[in-house]
Amino acid sequence: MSRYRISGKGRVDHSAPVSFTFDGKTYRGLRGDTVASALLANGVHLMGRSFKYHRPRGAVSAGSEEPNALIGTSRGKGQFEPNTRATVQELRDGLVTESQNKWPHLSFDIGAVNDRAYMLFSAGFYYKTFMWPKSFWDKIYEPVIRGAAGLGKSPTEVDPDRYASRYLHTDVLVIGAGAAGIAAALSAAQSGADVTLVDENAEMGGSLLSDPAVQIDGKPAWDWVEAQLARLRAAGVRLMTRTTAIGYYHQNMVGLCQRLTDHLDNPPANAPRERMWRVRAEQVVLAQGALEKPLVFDGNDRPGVMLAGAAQTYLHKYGVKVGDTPAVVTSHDSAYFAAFDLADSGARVAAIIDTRDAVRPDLLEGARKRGIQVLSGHTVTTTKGRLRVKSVRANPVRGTHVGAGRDIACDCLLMSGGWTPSLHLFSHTKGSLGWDAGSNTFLPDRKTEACEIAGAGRGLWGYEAVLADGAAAGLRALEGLNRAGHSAAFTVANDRPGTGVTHTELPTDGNPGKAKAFIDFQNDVTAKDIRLAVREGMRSIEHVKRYTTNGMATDQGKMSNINGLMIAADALGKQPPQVGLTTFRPPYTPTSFGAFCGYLRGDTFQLTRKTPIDPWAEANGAVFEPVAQWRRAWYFPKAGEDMHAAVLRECKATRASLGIFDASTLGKIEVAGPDAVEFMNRMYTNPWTKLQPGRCRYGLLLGEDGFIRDDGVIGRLSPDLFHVTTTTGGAARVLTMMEDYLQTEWPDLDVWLTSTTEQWATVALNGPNALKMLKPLVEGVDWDDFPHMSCAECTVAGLPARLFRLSFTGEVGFEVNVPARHGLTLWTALMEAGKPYDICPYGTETMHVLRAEKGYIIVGQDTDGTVTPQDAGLDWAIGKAKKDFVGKRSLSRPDIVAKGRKQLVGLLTEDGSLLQEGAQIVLDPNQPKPMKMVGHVTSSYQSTMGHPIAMAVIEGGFDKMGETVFIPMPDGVRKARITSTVFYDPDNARLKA
Amino acid sequence: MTNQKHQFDASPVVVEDLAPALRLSLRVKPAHRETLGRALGLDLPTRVGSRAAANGAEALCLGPDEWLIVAPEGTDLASPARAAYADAPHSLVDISDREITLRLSGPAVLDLLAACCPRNIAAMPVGAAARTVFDSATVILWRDGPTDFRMDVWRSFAPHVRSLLTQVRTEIAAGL
Amino acid sequence: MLLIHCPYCEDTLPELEFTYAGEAHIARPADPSALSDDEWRDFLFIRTNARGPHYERWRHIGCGRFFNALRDTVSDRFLTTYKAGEARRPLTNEAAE
Amino acid sequence: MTHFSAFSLLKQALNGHKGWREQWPDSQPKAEYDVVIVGAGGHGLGAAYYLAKEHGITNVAVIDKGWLGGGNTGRNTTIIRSNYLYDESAKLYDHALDLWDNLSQELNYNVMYSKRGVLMLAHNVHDVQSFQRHVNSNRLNGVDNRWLTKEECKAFCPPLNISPDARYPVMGGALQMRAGTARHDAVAWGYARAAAARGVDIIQNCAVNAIRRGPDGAVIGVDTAKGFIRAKKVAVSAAGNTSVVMDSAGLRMPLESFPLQALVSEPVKPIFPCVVMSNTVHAYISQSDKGELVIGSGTDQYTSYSQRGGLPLIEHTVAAICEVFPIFTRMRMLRKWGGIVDVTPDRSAILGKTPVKGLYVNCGWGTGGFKATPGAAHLLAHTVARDEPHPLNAPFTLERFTTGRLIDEAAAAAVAH
Repeated sequence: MSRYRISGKGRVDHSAPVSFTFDGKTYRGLRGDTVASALLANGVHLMGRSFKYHRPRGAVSAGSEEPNALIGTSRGKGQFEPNTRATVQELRDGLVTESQNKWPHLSFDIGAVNDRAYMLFSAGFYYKTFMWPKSFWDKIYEPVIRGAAGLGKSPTEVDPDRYASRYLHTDVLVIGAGAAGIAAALSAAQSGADVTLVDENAEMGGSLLSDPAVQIDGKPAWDWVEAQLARLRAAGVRLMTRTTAIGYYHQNMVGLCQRLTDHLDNPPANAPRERMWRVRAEQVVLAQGALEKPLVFDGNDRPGVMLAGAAQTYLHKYGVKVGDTPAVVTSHDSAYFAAFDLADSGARVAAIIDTRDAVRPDLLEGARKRGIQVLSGHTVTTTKGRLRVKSVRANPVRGTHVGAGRDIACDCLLMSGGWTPSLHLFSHTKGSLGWDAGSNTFLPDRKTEACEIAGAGRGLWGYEAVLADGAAAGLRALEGLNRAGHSAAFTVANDRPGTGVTHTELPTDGNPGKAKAFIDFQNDVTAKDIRLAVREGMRSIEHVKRYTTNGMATDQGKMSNINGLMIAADALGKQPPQVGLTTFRPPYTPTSFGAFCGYLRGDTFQLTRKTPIDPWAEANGAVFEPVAQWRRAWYFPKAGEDMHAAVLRECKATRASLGIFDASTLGKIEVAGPDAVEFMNRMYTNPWTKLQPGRCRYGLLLGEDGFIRDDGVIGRLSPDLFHVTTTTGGAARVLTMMEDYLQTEWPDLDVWLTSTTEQWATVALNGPNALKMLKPLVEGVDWDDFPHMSCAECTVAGLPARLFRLSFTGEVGFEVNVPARHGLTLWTALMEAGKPYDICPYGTETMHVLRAEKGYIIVGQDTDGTVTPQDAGLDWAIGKAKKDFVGKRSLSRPDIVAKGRKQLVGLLTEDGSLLQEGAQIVLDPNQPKPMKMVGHVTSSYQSTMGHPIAMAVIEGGFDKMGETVFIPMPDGVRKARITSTVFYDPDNARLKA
Repeated sequence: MTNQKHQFDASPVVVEDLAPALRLSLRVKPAHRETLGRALGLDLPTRVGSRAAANGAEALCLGPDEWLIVAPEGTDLASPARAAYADAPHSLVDISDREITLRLSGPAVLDLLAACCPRNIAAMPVGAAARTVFDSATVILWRDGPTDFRMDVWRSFAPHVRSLLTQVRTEIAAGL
Repeated sequence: MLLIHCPYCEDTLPELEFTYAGEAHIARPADPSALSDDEWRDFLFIRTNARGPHYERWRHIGCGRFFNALRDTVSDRFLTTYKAGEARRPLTNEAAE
Repeated sequence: MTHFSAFSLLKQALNGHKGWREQWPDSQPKAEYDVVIVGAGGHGLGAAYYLAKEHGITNVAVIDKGWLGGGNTGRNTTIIRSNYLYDESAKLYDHALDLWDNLSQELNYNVMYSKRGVLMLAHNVHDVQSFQRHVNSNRLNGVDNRWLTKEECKAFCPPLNISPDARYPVMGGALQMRAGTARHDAVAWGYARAAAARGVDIIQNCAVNAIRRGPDGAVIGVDTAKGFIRAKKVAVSAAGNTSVVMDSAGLRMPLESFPLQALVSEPVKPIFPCVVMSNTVHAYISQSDKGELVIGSGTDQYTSYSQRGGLPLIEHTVAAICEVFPIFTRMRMLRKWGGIVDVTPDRSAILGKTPVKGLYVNCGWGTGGFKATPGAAHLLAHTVARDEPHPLNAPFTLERFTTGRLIDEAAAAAVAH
C-alpha cells in the first residue's frame, strides 16, 4: 500500500497493482489510476518544471485542464510522446514516463536560474532587447531564444500506430456525462431518438464520482450513475468514454476524438490508437460542467498547491489523500467540502482560510465539528517550501488593510477561486457570451446552432438544479426534433450547493511588484505581467494575451483566462466584458495529429490512380512519376541504364522502328447529341462544322480570359458524336467547365457530356513500322481512306476498339482505345505482334522528348496560364470565321494584342549543351543585376538528332528568328539561337509515309 | 474478373468483386424521357436516387436528365435507343468498363461505410441508390438490403478504395 | 463542414458532396464582342464578395447539377438554394438580418 | 517614447517595471486628417509610419473596426520570403525583405525576424521545372534562392522524409536562406508605437461605414462609427474586408474573400530548424520560438467572412504534414484558427491608385500579406504621398484586369500534362 492511499477507498481496483516508471524510478499504482493519482499516492507532488522560469511544479488539477504535470510517455519504438497530462494518462502495465523541461534533474534544474532573474523576464521583454549589436541577433540571441523553446521533446521516430475515423449521424449528441449530461440523455432518449452521450474521462459520472455522499432519488451517487447508465444503454443510447469533443463546427458538426488504446496494457493487434468521429447531430446538448479557478497569490504554484476540487477527486475517485496536513484557501463554499472529506478520511486540516468575511453557518459548523480552524476575512500572502509547499502565510484583511500574517504549516494547500463554466465548444460556434455580474462570469447568450447548454456549464450550482436543468435541456432538444417527451424530476439529498466571490490578486502586505503570483502556470505569467501589459497600452484582452502569453499554454487558458481578464479589467478600471472576450479555439484539449490524419497516411494518404496497364509497367521495371492523381510510367530502364540512357534508347527505338506507350490517362469525353457540333464550336477555338465523321482535329480550349487551358485531339465519330481527349491533369477540370457552360449558359442545346476516360484503355503506337505492324490486327478499317488524323470504330486484335491515326511524336502514329478490361490484353498482344519490329515500350519522358522535337506543346509546361494561342504560335487553331467561342473576347484586350508579348520559339545552344528547364533568357549577359529577362526555357531535352533542343518563351520571339540570346547560368553564360519550335521533320514527310 | 471474395475469418463485413455487367449512361431531357423509356422498355424514374427494373435491366435516376442503366452483358439497348433517336434525342454511352462493382455486406457494413462516407448511409432506404463520395473517390452506392450494398467505383480509383476497405475491415475485426 | 440542400435531389447533404462554383447570376454576355474592355473586365473579374447574404453557385456530385444558393458569408448559413436558371431569390427578412 | 534597450530593461527591472509608458495612445478621432488609412494591420500602420517618417505627413489617422493587429497580421503563419516567380513579384517582396532586415532597429522594437531559411519542396517533374525557373529568375534578379538536391534538403531539414516510396517523393527543393519568420504581433505593435511617436492617431474599435465622395467625385472623408472624418486622401488597407469598404465608394473590386486556417502544435524542444513549404502536398510548417510547430492550411472552397473553417481541410493539412514529416503523428494540435484572405484573379496584390481621386487601395495579398508588410506599407505610403505609384508597385494596378497584363503567380503553378 502506497503511503497516501486509503485502503479500500476510491474507484480504483485495490487488488490490481500496476507498476510504471517515472524518471527511471519504478512506482506502483492501481488499476484505474492516472499517472498523477499514482504519483500522489506515493507522495510525489513534484512532476514538472514551468516553461520560462523552470519553477518546480506539481499537479494542480485532476483533469484535462492540467497545465503543470506534463510528462513524456512511451510504450515502444516510435511510441514516445511529449506533453501528456499526467492527470489524464491512465496507468497501464509497463508505462514509462519522464518529466520535462529540466536539466539535469527534475529536482535540480540549471534552467531555474531564470527564476532568479525573473524581474528581467517580464512580459514582452524580448520585444525590447536583443537588438544591439544587430549582428548578434542571428548569431547569438536568436539561437539562444530558440534553444530555450518547448516543453517536452518531439518524437523522432515513425509512429507504428494506426488511426481511424468515422462519420456519425445522430439525433442528439450530449457532450459531458456528468449529472446534467446524464439527465439530458435520459430525457432525449425517451422517445426513440438516436442519442449519443460522450465524456472525455475513462468513466462517466462527472463530479458525482467525486461526491459519493450525494444521494439522488434515494440512491447514493455512484449507484445512481450506474443505474442511469444501464438505463441509457438499454434505451439504445450510444455511450462513449475517453472521447473528447474537440471542436464544434458548422451546422452541428462536432469533432470527437476517442482514445482507444493508450490505457490498455496490451491493445489488440491492428486496433487504432485513436478514432476521430465527425458527428452530425440534429441537436447538441453541451453539458461540460465548470472548471475551478485558482486563486492568485505569491507562491500559488508550489508543488502541493492544488485546486480543492482536484484534491476531492483524488480522494474519492482514486482513494488518494493528497497530504496529511492540508491547508485550504478559498473564496467559494465548494472548498469546504474538500476539506471536510479529507478530514473525514484522516487528514489533519491545518486551516481553512476564507477570503470572505461571512461564511455560511452550516459550513462553519461542519468545520467546528471536525476541529478545523476557519480564518474568515483572511488573505494568503505567500507560501514557503522549495520542491513542496511547507507553509502558507495567512493575513487578516480589514477593509483595504492587510494585517500581520502568520505562517501555517501544511504539506499541501488546496485553493478555490470559484468556478468558470466551460464554454469552449459554445464559443467555437461563434455564439455570443454575456457577462453575469452576479457570478462574475461569462454565460452563454445568443446561440447560432441548434444546441442547448445545461448545468454548471451555464452557471448553475448544486446537483438538484443541475439535474433539473439537464433534463429540461434534453427535453428541449427532443422538441427540436419535433418529438415529445415528459419532464423528469430528481430529488437530491446531501446536495452541496455553494456560492463564492471572485478576486483579482489576493490582497497582500508585501510588495505586489515582487510577488510571484501566477495566473498562467505553464507560461509563468504573473499578475504583475498583466498589469505591466496594461500599463504599456495593451487594452484589449487579445493584446494582453498575446503580449504576456497568458492563456496560450497547453491548457489554452482553462486555468488562466478569467483570472487574467479580471486583473486586466481591474488595471484598466473597466468591467471585464468591456475589455473583451477571449476567443476559445479548437481543439478543446490538445489532440494528436494522428487522429486528424485518420486513414490519410501511407498508401491511403491520397488517392493514386493506376491505369489498366500499370501492372505490366510495374512488372517490367518502370520508374513511375506522379502526374496529377495518376502514377505514370516515366521510363523503362534496362539493367545498368540511368534515366538519360533509357530515354535516349526509347526515343531512338521509336524513331527507328516502333514504340508503344500507355496513354490511358488522357482525359476522354463523349460529346453527343444533335447540337454536339454547335457546342464544340462554342467551346473550342477551332471550327468543327466541316470536320467529317471519321476525321480528327487538334482542339484548343481557352479560359474566358483568353489563356490556354487545355488541348487534345478530337475525333468526330458521327455527325452527332465527338470523342474529345484532354490532357491528363485537365480531364476533370475540362469536363466541369463544359458542364458549367452547358447547364448554366446554354441549357437549350441538345447535347450531353459523358466522361469516358476510364471506359477506354489507350495504347499509343508510334514509329515508321507502326502501320505495318498494326494493319494485320485490325478489322473494319478502310486503309485506303484512313490518312493521318482519322478515326474509326473497329476491332484490334479481336477487341472492340476506337482507333485514331494521329501522332504526338512526328512518326506515323496510332492510338488504340479498347474497353478498359481489355487494356492489358491489348498491350500484351501488341507487344507480341511488335516483336519483329523490336517494339520498345516507352514512358512519359520519351513522349515529352519526341513531341518537343516535333514542336508540339505541353499545356502547363510550355504554357503557364498567361499564354494565348498567338503567344504559343497556335493562331492556326483559331476559327477565324467564328463570331464567338470561349475566350475570344479576351484576345482583343489591349495588353493581349500589344507588342513584346512572350512567344514560344525554339532554342539551339551554340556549344551544343543542354539548357536547364526554367533557365532565364537575357539579351545582354553583361548587364548588372537585376537583369532584364526576356523569357525562359520551357522544355529542354537531349534529342535523337545528336544535339539538345529547347523551347522557350521570349518577348517578341517570332520577330527574332535566327537571333542570338543569352542564358546566364551559375557556371557560365550560354549562347543560343532562336529557331522554329519544329526541330524534326518540318515537312511532315514521316507522318504521311 | 471473378467473383473473388476477400474474406477474413468471422469477418463482420464481406467485400466481393462482382462480375462485369452492361452499364450505360443515359442522358435525355425530361420532355423525351417517357418516349425513350418506352423504347428501352424501362420506366425511367424521376426522383434522384430511385430505381426501376424491368426485363433484367435496372435504371437509376442520377440527376434530372441522367440515368444509369445496368443490365446483363449482351443486352441490346443501343438498337432500340438508336431507333428512337429522332423522336427523342439523347446520349447513350457504354460505360461498362469505366467502373467496377464491389458488393459490401455483413452486419458491420454500415460501420465500414461510415468510415469514409460523409453521407448518412444508414438513412438511405433499401432499394435506393446515390452517387456520393467514399473518401476522395466518387462512387455510386446501391442499397440492396439492410446490410447489403453495391458500390460502383471508377476503375483507377479501385485500388485506393480497396485499400481503405481493407484497413477499415481490419480495424473492425480488431474490435475497438 | 457545411450542410447543403440540393434543389434537384431535394435532400440536405454534407459539403463534401459539393463543389463551390463562384458568384451566381453573372450571365455570359450574348455578344461579348459588343462589350467594352471595362464591361468585359466586369464580367470576367469583378465580384460582389458580399459580407452577408451572397448569391453563389454550387455543384452537387450526386446529381451533377449546378445550382444557385443564397448564403450568409458571415455565419456561413444557407438561406436558400434554388435551381440554375431560376430568377434571383429576393432577400427575405431573415436573409437581411 | 521610452527607448527600448537592454539597459532600459535592466533599469526598469530594478524598479519593478514601473516606468514603462504606453506604447501607443488610444486616440479619439480629430475632425480632419491629411490622410486616413482604413485598417490597422501591419500594412496600414506601417504605411502611416512611412508617411510620417519619409514623407513628412504626420496628420494621419489609422482607423480599425477592431483592435490593431487583430486581423490577418495576428493570424498568419509568419512566413517571410521573396523567391517569387515573376519579376514584378520578386522585386516587390525583395524590397520588403530589405526592410525586414533592419526593421527591429528601425522601429526600436524586436520583431524577431529570423532568417532561418525557407525551403520549397519539389515533388514532381513539373515542380522541378517550376522551381528551377524560380531559382534562375531570382538569381538574375539578385534575389537569393538556390536549388538543393533531395539529400541536401534532408540535411537542411532532418525531419524530412525523402523516401522514394512516398506518395509525392521529394525531388529537391528551392532554398531561400534569407527568408524565414518574424513575430507577427510585434510587427503591428512596433509600427503602431513608432507611428504614434511621430504623431499618427491610431483609432481602434471604430468601424468605417463608408467612404464619402464630393460632387467632383473625389474623396472627402470617411463616415465612421465615431462620426464623419474629413480627409482628401483615403487609403484602404483592409484585407478581407476591402470589397465592402471600396463598395461604399462605388468601386467594385476583383476580389473574393476566403477562409484560411492555421494551427499550432504543443510546444516541443527545437526539432525543426527552418521553414518548409510544399505546394504540391499543401504543407507549410515552421517551429516558433516558443517551440510550437506552426502549420498553414489551404483555403476552404467558398467565400466567407466567418473566420471559421471546416474540419476536413484541417485533417488534410495535418495529414500532409505527417506525410512529409512522419515523425509528427504523435504531436498534438494545440489550437487552430481562421482568417480571411482576399484573393485576386491572378493571385497577385493590387497596390496603387484607383479611378477615384484621393482613394488608394492595398489589397489582394492572399496568403502573401504578412511577408510583404514593410514593403507594401512603404510603397503604399509613397503612392499616397506622391499620388503616383513607386516603380516597384506600378505593375500592381487595378487596370491590369482590364488590359490583360496579369501577374499570374497562380497560373505559374498550373498542372502539367
